Amino acid sequence: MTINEAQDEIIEEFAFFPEWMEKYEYIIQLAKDLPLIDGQYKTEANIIKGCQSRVWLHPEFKDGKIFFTADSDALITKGLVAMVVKVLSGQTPKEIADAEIYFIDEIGLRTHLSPTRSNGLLSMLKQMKLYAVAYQAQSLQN
Amino acid sequence: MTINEAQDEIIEEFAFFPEWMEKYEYIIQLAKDLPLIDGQYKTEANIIKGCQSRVWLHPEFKDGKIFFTADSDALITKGLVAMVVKVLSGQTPKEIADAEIYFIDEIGLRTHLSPTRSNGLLSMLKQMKLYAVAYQAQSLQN
Amino acid sequence: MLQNDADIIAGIDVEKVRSDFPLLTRKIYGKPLVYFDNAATSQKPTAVLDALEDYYRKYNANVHRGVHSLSQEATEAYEGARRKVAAYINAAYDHEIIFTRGTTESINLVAATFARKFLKEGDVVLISAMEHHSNIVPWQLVCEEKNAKLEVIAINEHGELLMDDFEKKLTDKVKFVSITYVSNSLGTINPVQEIIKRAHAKNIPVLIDAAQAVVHLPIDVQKLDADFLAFSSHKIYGPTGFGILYGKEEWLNKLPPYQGGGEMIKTVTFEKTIYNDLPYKFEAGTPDIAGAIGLGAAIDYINSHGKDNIFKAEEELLEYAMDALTSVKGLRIVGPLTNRVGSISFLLEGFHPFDVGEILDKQGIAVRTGHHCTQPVMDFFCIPGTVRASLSFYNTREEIDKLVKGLEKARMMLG
Amino acid sequence: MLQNDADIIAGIDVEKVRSDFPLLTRKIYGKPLVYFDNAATSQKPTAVLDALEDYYRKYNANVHRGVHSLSQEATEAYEGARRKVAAYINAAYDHEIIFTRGTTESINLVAATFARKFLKEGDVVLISAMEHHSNIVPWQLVCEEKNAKLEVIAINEHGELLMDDFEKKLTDKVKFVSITYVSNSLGTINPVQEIIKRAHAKNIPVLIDAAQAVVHLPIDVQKLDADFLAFSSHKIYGPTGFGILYGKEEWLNKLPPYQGGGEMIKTVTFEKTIYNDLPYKFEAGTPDIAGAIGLGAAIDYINSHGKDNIFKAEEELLEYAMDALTSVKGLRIVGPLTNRVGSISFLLEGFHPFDVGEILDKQGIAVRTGHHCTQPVMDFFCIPGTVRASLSFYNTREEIDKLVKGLEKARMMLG
Ligand SMILES: Cc1ncc(COP(=O)(O)O)c(C=O)c1O
Ligand SMILES: Cc1ncc(COP(=O)(O)O)c(C=O)c1O
Repeated sequence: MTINEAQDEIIEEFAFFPEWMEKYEYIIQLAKDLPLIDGQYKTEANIIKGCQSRVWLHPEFKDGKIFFTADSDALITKGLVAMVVKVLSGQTPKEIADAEIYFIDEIGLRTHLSPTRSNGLLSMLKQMKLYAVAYQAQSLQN
Repeated sequence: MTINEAQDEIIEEFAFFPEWMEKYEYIIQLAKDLPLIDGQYKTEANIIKGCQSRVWLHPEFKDGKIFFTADSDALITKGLVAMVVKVLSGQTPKEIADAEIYFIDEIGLRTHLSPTRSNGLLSMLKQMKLYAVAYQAQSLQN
Repeated sequence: MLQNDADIIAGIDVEKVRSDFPLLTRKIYGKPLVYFDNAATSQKPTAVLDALEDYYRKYNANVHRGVHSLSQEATEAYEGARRKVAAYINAAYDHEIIFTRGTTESINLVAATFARKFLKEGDVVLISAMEHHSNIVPWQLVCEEKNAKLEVIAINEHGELLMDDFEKKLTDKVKFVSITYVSNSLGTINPVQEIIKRAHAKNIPVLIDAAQAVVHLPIDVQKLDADFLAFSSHKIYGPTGFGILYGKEEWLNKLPPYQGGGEMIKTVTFEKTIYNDLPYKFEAGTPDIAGAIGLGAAIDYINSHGKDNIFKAEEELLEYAMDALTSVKGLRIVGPLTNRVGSISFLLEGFHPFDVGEILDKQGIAVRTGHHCTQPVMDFFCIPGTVRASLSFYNTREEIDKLVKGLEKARMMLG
Repeated sequence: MLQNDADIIAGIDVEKVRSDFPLLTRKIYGKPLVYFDNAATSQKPTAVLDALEDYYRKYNANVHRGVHSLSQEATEAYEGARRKVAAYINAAYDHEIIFTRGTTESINLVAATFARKFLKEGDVVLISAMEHHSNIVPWQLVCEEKNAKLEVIAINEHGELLMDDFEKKLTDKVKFVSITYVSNSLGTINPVQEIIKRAHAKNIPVLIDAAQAVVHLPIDVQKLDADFLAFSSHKIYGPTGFGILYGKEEWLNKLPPYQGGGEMIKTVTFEKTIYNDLPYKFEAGTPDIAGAIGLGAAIDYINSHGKDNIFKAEEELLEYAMDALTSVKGLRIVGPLTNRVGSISFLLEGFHPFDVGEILDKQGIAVRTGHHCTQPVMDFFCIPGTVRASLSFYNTREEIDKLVKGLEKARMMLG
């Protein structure tokens, strides 16, 4: 599944929930279901500080692809983190670097992507892209 | 003539001029008619700097009364200066110190008395009162 | 439901008051807005908006030194605002009121000019552990520059100032005390009169950060004997971008000028510049004329209700809110239970404030979440932040009830 | 009279434009106001007043960090204004636009922070003899503090910068050049592009005071290659109390923060404070949200006419005014005859500017008299001040004719 296919799938899923409550309940469910990150990786180095919530992000590079695990101290952020990980994890560095994340906007949580909100999610996305660019440069060298 | 009688006389005179032009022409005429200050007293020490115009003021204390001569580089200010001198000159220090100058307001030139206009006239009035207070203190000592 | 009875408190008819504030009719996600972010910024009554319109439509002109009528009118209104502010906080002179951009700039002005002239290596500036960043960072900046030290009066677990600690830290090295009257994150009212008295006993000047206090408590700078006092227009029903620094004449005369430019000078030559008298010495550049006039209108508006009536109504609403909130399951108040005003910070035990805030927002309830620009307070309590509901006299008991219901929904959804 | 023809210039229909500015319908002493004090402050179009109203009535909230919807809306509008300003002066990045209180504060910010980090004893700051006090006094203050020297590029009797003198004074000791684009008292347009080029050849940064320029000339900071550029909202149809500092990213990153407080920090502890990224590093405290939105609306308004059309119309009006005024008996222009914009300073030979201004005011004509915050210019010309008529694109030829008549009446009355 490409990044955009994954995003479209989420958007479709959310279309089933006309009520904001249902959307949020779904996101919160995602957050609760997913033990996102291995305890050993919830380190200071892997922390991404937002103004409101914190996110932990750990990348692994395997077979030309990046696999992310992540977590957040805020539940709604964690749910969104879960979805972003679902969308980006297991893709190639180039695909991640070039990806445009639009599903959060589309499902009506655009404030989570607004730079002025300055919460952890946006910083996490930036960080994921930085990793992607770094791995890309690395693969090119090899 | 008391200070207030002199002021009222000016106000009455101005009542004859319903048009602003006539009022100003009268003031300007006053300014031109009166060689207000002896050249030797137009010194740096006697200068009162407003933001817009400068005023020279020279006091003389004689027989328990203060006699002022003055001048200004702006003609309208000079006309007003002439009237103020007419009103206050030759009065006792106490009368000058206690005087309330209302005629300028009444004849419709109140902006000349507004502290925010910060022109020379207001500073001159302040200076006249300072002289009066000084002479008053001096007379009390004697 | 005794809604009618409940909503006329201390002669304040809340429904009538609400109709003065156009924004309060807003809907958010289709629900009537419940605005509980008043500590961040207050809403503006029509009277203030009309004053702004009136200025721009009828007598907008640059102030001072203008020969033309428009400029005179603008100047009179502008200086009239200064007189209104002076009267509102009972300053001894109008020229003790300096117009600034806000509390933050007021504090920076004092910190920078005081430090330039009076702060030496090894000196101490004393603040408290519950200060807003705006009353921390300016002092950090000047202490760093002057190799002085910033000392901090501790607070207890109720978010109250430890007066013992104050006494202990008020050494001879202290050259300045800067303290908030009311904490924006905790709601604590500090004993500033006592603090000033003790500092003055050692000849130490005191700045009071009244950003939160001025809108909820009567302020009399002469009775307080404050040397400086700062607040922001936007938190007291006035326009954004405007604020006040009150300073005792004596102190303002002692301090060197802050910014240079038009207005703050008497004469300029390249060799020597003579600074203007108070208050202009500290007001460089074209001022925020509309801002001043707007704040003046806000003060008129407060006076039209009587500030004591407003404060009394707020007190009763706060009591109602504290009762209602403490009955919410798992809700923990962060801050004192009594002797407080304005903001109520809390946590829903087990839930992140950000999550709670977001779910409240979806129900049309505007609260603030996070550190509220008082990170050290959050660090002290070892929490990532709080949910803060801050009240104004235009809020109703019904709105408090909605908040309680909203919190219960949040608990249900997140739990 | 070809009134109709005359009043549609460069696609600008003056009568229609005037109806956008409510204040222009004012009467003064029963006569229609003729507003020629635009260099002091411009009038505001309804579009700007509506934007302010709209903000306060519909989405007034404190910006940034707010979890609730209102705060999001306010933040988006506020940051949208930054983008509009960046586009208007063609900044490379939005974060190169710092919101300040006005030109004066913008210059003070640069002077204070540059001096703190880079100015040493014996260094030279270079300004010109035609600077506004706001571009003199901030540099005097920092030069005094750092024992640096303020040097002044001379002007000639037409009020033009002497480029030879600039070249001569641009020594290796010069660490900063701060220069006005357009003189507010003389109307002179300075060759700032050339000045920047020569200063950059010696690696010296340049600040452009664009307070007067931005409303009459197209500005492209990248083409100019300016390191800093400052202007005020109130002079470009926007609200009072707001202004802009443009700075090259590289320079803004190099400078230390100016004021401390909310917004400009990332994290605060009493031990260590981490400053925020650009532009917030320089924006301490709650900003003037309405001010930003108002300036944004002013820029939209300009763009709706096309700035080139506005500037073209102003050029033609200026030409008309210069022709008309130079034909007035005994009138002496103070400043250049060509390569000028905005302000026309003059003297009626033999009469004090204050007298002339007062008699014009009585005829409903608002001009400014005095030194226009450029005392050194007046000292250079050995005059107590000038009468200054400053034009905007909403002024008409008919108004110029009234000014000429008004001056003739003044001469008659005073003569
Ligand atoms: C050239 C110039 N520089 C600076 C300023 C100061 O601008 P402000 O008073 O808006 O800060 C002005 C305005 O009077 C000006 O004309
Ligand atoms: C106690 C306190 N001090 C200072 C400030 C800063 O005020 P402003 O951001 O208006 O400058 C605030 C507002 O957030 C505050 O609550």
